[in-house]
Amino acid sequence: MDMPLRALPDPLNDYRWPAAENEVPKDVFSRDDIYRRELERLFAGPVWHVAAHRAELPNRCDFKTTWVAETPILVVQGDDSVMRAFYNACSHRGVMLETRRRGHAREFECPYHRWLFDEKGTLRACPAENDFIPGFDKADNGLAQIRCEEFLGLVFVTLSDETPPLREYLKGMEPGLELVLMGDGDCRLLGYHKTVIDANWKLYRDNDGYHTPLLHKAFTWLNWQGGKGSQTVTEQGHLAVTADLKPLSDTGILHDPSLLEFKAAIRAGGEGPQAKTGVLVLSPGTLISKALDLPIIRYSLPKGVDRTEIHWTFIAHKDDDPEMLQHRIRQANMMGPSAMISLEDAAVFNRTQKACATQPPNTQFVKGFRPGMDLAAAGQNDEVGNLAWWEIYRRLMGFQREAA
Amino acid sequence: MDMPLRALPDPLNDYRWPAAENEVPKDVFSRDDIYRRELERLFAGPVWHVAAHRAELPNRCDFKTTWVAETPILVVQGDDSVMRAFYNACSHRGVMLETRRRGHAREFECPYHRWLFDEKGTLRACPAENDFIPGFDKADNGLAQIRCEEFLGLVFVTLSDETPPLREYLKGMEPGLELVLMGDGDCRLLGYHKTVIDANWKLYRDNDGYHTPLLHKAFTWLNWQGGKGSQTVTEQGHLAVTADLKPLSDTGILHDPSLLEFKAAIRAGGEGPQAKTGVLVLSPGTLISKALDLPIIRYSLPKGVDRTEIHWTFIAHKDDDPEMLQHRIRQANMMGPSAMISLEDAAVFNRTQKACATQPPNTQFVKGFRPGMDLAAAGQNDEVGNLAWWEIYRRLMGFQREAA
Amino acid sequence: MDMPLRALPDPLNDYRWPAAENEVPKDVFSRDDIYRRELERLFAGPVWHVAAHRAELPNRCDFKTTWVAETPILVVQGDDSVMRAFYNACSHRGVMLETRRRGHAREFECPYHRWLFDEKGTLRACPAENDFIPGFDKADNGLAQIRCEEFLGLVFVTLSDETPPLREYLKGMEPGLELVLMGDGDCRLLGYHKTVIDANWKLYRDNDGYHTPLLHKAFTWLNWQGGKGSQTVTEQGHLAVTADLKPLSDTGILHDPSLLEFKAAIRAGGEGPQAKTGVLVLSPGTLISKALDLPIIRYSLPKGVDRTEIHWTFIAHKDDDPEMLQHRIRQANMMGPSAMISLEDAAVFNRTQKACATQPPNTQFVKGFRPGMDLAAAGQNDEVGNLAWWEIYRRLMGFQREAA
Amino acid sequence: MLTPDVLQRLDALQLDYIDALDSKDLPRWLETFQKDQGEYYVIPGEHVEEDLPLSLLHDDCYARIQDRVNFIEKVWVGIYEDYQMRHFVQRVRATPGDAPDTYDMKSNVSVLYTNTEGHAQVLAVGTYEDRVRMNGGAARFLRTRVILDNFTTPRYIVYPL
Amino acid sequence: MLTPDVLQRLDALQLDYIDALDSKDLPRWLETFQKDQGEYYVIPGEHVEEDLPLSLLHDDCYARIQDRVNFIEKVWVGIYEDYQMRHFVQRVRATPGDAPDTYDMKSNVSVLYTNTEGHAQVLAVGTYEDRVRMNGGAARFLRTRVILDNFTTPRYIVYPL
Amino acid sequence: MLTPDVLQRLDALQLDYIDALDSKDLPRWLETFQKDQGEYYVIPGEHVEEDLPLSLLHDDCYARIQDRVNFIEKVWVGIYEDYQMRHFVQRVRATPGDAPDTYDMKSNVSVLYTNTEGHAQVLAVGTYEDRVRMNGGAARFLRTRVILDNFTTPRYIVYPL
Ligand code: FES
Ligand code: FES
Ligand code: FES
Ligand SMILES: [Fe+3]
Ligand SMILES: [Fe+3]
Ligand SMILES: [Fe+3]
Repeated sequence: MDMPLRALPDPLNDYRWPAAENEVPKDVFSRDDIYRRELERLFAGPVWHVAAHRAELPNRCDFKTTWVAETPILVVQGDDSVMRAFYNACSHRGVMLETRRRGHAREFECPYHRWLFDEKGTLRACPAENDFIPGFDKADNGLAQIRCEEFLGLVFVTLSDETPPLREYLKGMEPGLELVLMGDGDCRLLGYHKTVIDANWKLYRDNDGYHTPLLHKAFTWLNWQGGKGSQTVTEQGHLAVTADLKPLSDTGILHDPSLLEFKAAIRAGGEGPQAKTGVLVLSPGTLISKALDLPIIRYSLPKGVDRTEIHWTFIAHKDDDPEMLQHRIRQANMMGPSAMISLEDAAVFNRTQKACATQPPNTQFVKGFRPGMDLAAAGQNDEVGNLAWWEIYRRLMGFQREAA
Repeated sequence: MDMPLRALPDPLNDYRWPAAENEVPKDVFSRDDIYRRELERLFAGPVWHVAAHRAELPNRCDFKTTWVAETPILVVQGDDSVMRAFYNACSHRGVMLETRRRGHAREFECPYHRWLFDEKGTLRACPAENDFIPGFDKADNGLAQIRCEEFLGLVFVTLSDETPPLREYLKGMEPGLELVLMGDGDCRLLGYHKTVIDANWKLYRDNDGYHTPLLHKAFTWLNWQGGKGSQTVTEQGHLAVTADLKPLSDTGILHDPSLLEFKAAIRAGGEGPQAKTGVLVLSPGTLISKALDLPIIRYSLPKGVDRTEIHWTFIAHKDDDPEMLQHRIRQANMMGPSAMISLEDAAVFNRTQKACATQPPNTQFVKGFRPGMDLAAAGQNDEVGNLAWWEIYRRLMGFQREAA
Repeated sequence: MDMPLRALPDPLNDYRWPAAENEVPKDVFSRDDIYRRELERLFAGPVWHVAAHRAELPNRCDFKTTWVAETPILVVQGDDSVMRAFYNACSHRGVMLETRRRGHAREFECPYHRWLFDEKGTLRACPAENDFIPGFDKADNGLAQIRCEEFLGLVFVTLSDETPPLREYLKGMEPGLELVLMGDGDCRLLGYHKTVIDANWKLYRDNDGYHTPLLHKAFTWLNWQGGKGSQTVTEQGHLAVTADLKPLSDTGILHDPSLLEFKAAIRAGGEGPQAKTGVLVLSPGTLISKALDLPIIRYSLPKGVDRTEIHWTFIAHKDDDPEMLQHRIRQANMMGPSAMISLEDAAVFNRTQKACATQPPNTQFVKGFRPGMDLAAAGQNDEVGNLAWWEIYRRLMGFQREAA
Repeated sequence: MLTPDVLQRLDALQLDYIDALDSKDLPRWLETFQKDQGEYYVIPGEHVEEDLPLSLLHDDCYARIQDRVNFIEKVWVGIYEDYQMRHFVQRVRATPGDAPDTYDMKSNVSVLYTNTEGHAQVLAVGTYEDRVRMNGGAARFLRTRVILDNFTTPRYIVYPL
Repeated sequence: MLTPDVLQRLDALQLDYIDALDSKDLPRWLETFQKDQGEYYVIPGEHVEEDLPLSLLHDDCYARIQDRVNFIEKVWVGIYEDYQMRHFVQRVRATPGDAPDTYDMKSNVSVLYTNTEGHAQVLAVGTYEDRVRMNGGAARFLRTRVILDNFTTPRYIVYPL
Repeated sequence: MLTPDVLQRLDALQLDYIDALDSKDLPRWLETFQKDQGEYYVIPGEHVEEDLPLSLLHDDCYARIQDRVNFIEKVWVGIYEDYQMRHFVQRVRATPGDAPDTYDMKSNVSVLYTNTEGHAQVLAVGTYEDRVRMNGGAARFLRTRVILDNFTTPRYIVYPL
């Protein structure tokens, strides 16, 4: 990542966004210089990224390592239960401090010269300190900390000082988050499905309600109807669709229809938040959903302009009884990179990436779009919900629109 | 591919071509910025590319997918027998429409939102059309079509509006094309040899008559003489060499000399076009040859600046009797990526690519070159035939010559 | 590699080096544009690279192929015993001339058109020369030669005319070189350990005496003490540390302590140069060391900005008796990419590369550093020895310091 | 130590399993499982290390395996980018199981795959932990657990491993 | 089911074949074919799918195989970039052939290769479809068909697969 | 030709060796060597070609192998980037050795490895040249030589191959 303080004159300054409000240029998915600018303006910019859920590091002194694009991050639960995030690099000569994915550690020792940090990032010891540069102070040489806030167990980080406080950033998404995180976000980790898509990270977040019943043939094949629902679009470009995914009425097509039970809804008598289903897109790149009894956080980790790792993270509620727990584990067959009603998404994203260098140069969002419309008023099966985000993206990236 | 309408100020504007007419800079094979400019000015520029031969999609509603550099192409034979070419991308949100290599299809359905196109590219149906952006008209939303013309079954495409008509572009190559395509181009497909060379695509087309008897040791080893011939160089930089590749007079070295029979020539009594052999380079990057009884189209598909896929495409004439058909299949041992007298070419191209960053900075064409010569007058065993093309290349790319 | 004569306006002109003398920016290890500039200014600039040791091509007409970054090099011992270096590319159309790693050859024949060069690079024969461009002279068309000088059997090359003579360049390193090359450099080759590190080449040369006893736990585990020593830093940024690596006093921890005998020292009665141990860093990127009885040359060959091949080259003295020879072969278990006390280095370099895009943006050298100090006066266990080199690097690369 | 005959029948079952998959003959693959009893799991290696309960594919009853076959053959067709697998297995251990006529078997497995453009790569590597029932002559899987070393798969998995 | 003895001789032939190739001992490779009868083909997988008649290597008589050996050893030397192959085969099926003393065998095969700089990659993956004659003790290939999954080879093929 | 029984015991030893390594059970790996006699070498293929005497790993006595195990388990811990190996071997030849009760064996070997982020690649490919002693029922390696085709390893080697 280029450090912001060394900003270069950038030929992208002449880049023009299409005039039509419902169009997005295809080359934002494929141009390497755009990806480089995203690293600076977006990933290191005034946005919050979901780095972890407390369920992944449930105990004091648990940690998780992850990435914000090319920047390695270390998230640690302090012995005071507070979540903290650090650049995952020794403050001396920059060795990646922790290489394990998750774990438990009271201290982090850098192997190179054995500087020792505690779980709050404080530099505790460094060999031969008395021979260091005059004025060296351990207190100035802790791990570089990253802004970190928590909501319903979700651990958010931002690399920028200008990002608004988390609650402001999330405004409007609270009900959706409560729904998908089962009320209080008091969760335990079931595991991960990790995979690579050969597509730009923005394709992954580009979600619409238009495609759902059309791409995912399981719905028609099983004669499985979605229920009524609603869509929320926030100022920050977040999206929440709470279309009900009703349990399947057994049509005899599945040999094992029990998989698609909506156990929580049944238990709740079909009423209340337990009986709801929802999918949220948190800008820039995290999806969180609960389909039937299956809550999932999907981290999208860009690995270059045309490659993205998706970490599907499956959670349960801490209060689940064994039956519910087992049910959620079974229901993971329904959604995931190789699952009944989501395998198709990766296929479509990969196929879009391959066809970036084609005419016309822009993709178009047409379903439900009206010029000058209030994007927040988009319907649940529209595809315009994403346009609010694209406008934020355009501005963050400093791209001007072509004259109409 | 960067879309032309977003052209950027380009540091390549200062690039200088060597003054000497017989020199070519080595870094045109290795510089990524030059490759990027080629995508715009050359591959999307005023040239015709061979995308297919009718033999590969012989029936109505047959299709073939291929690439013009990074642009995916769909070639379809309409139910009216007309060949058409399209950008292989859904007109909605750009999903690659067809992922199979070849096939038969009356309709192309995009999986994402199930828009449906017919074999002429017309948008036939799109779910929920009544909720689309006001003014949406299916007639405006067919597949983006690509200019496409045919000659002797060869299907040519061009991405530019400024390309001259095909017949004009091919001027002077007609006799050569008739020779290698066995008169009328009424062919059937035998199959492909596909391989990767670790070399720039321009090395692959950089062919000369000088190397033939020297690189390909089979000729000396088998005491196999080339016959008389001639060379044509056209204004568009095409090249045709019709040096006879005479059948081998059995010297007892091969255990199976039957492979190198010239069956068509024998049948024709050694006279006429059937008894001729030729190799054509069609600018920018297609080779078509008939060596003895073996007609081959070689597509070179760039996959980055230093990697090229070569699709050797073997054809027979539709009127071939079984004996001739079998003979051609056997004779494929003679030419191809792993064949008796062409394996060496790939080795030489790979080895040249590895040595781009060396002094002197230019390669030189010396055999048969005279300053100020008429390049079209080059002899069959010269290496200057390519210089006409290099001059076209230089101009298309906007590179100025150094002062002499 | 971009040829210098086609220099482009470079956005790196605005790049700023940190003001603090003990800091190095992390992005010099990861930015591709910086790597490209290194190819021009550093690898093709006024520095000497170790290309070979005479032990690798011990006989007349022996050759070795290698690389200076992206430039392929052919080193040949002439039939007059003189070492010569050439660009490994045919002078005609640039085919890599020799593809074997090492070998013996009186002549080099290019396969493409069979031009024939002798072991001094002279063009001896070219088929059909009488039909070449008028004025063609074989004498002008030999292999492009590279400046090449030898010291204690080390074969140095430089691609620049401005590099000072070798002896001047090496000034101050002579005693160190004599030590590690066992006096006269009259060596024989034992073999190679070759491996890839996923790190920038500059990390590999970034060596310090601070880390040695800390990173390499074998020392503490075996209770193995380093002896007294000294450090030399030269004007060219070379570094010599002659800290004694004393033989292990058997603590009963190793099952086979014989591995760590210092046979030469024992034989010499513990006195004189035989009893010394040293490690040298020759700018820009070669390490030469003798630890106990194990002399090693480490070539670091950059393969892109974040990938480096390390060729550990193990030598013995020509006068070694069989026992000493066998001992050196056994002692190779001690140092090498998978060896007892050096495996850890690669781990640390890889881990640093992964964490380039982190805050703070610079790494700091603190052990033994005093502002305004004479860098040449650094102690053996300091880490500031490298700063002399970093200053040379900064200037060669044309990077200005930020105002303090 | 198992008899050569038993080993050969275990291997034959294993080979039938991989050949069915490589031939995309999913009904034949289904048949290598004990009818109405077979179970099939693909488990990320990291879950074994970290003791996490989730699987990537989790067919804890025969009906689920049947449903999987139907999804591949009936639901996803025409959407996914197809590929050709090729399996290589190496039995490293085989022992009698806890129940009579059952055997436990561990094998190393690697799967190379080729995309539609003809390029090959590693798709999966790991181990099979199988439980087999010998019904007279015919061996059938009671349970197949694929432990996936490369838990971050290079593409979405369509076919069972 | 074939006897263990027959299977072992089939495997021995297969192993001799791959070891000869990996050792670049082409005369020994030639000897694994039935003299004056052996045939050898490498067929792109896409041709099998699309029913195209061409092969990549097409040695439809023993003389062609002999000529192939000669080209490698006498014609191409010093030109091609050399590489080291390493084959891995897994017999998935072996049955008696149509003619007496013949056997049909199908194996999965993968070939890794290492270039002169010491880096390894996948060269080829696919299947062998072999026909073997058992002449007393000595098995020989009547026909070897290599079906190449990765029909776009990562480099030009010099040695047989 | 060796008896099936001997072959099976040779194979069992080989499989125990690779399974121990893939399980990172180094004491079990050590046990596959003849106590106080076993030797272990990893030799770059280029050294065989060019007749150079050096090895990459050179354990010319049992004590060295023991020390290697200790370094992995006690010295390097927490420093190296860990990985998961998976071995595949294919015996291509086995013959009686020069000394009584010894056997020489050559096998092709490939090792795939997965890094901590879950991505797999080729780590090593080459051959094993083994010398085995049969002590009654228990086979042990007198000497294992790994000839490494890919002599430029894609990363530093921590575990034996
Ligand atoms: S780099 Fe971490 S202690 Fe020196
Ligand atoms: S992208 Fe093709 S139908 Fe929407
Ligand atoms: S390129 Fe070497 S002889 Fe022509
Ligand atoms: Fe979807
Ligand atoms: Fe040629
Ligand atoms: Fe070190």
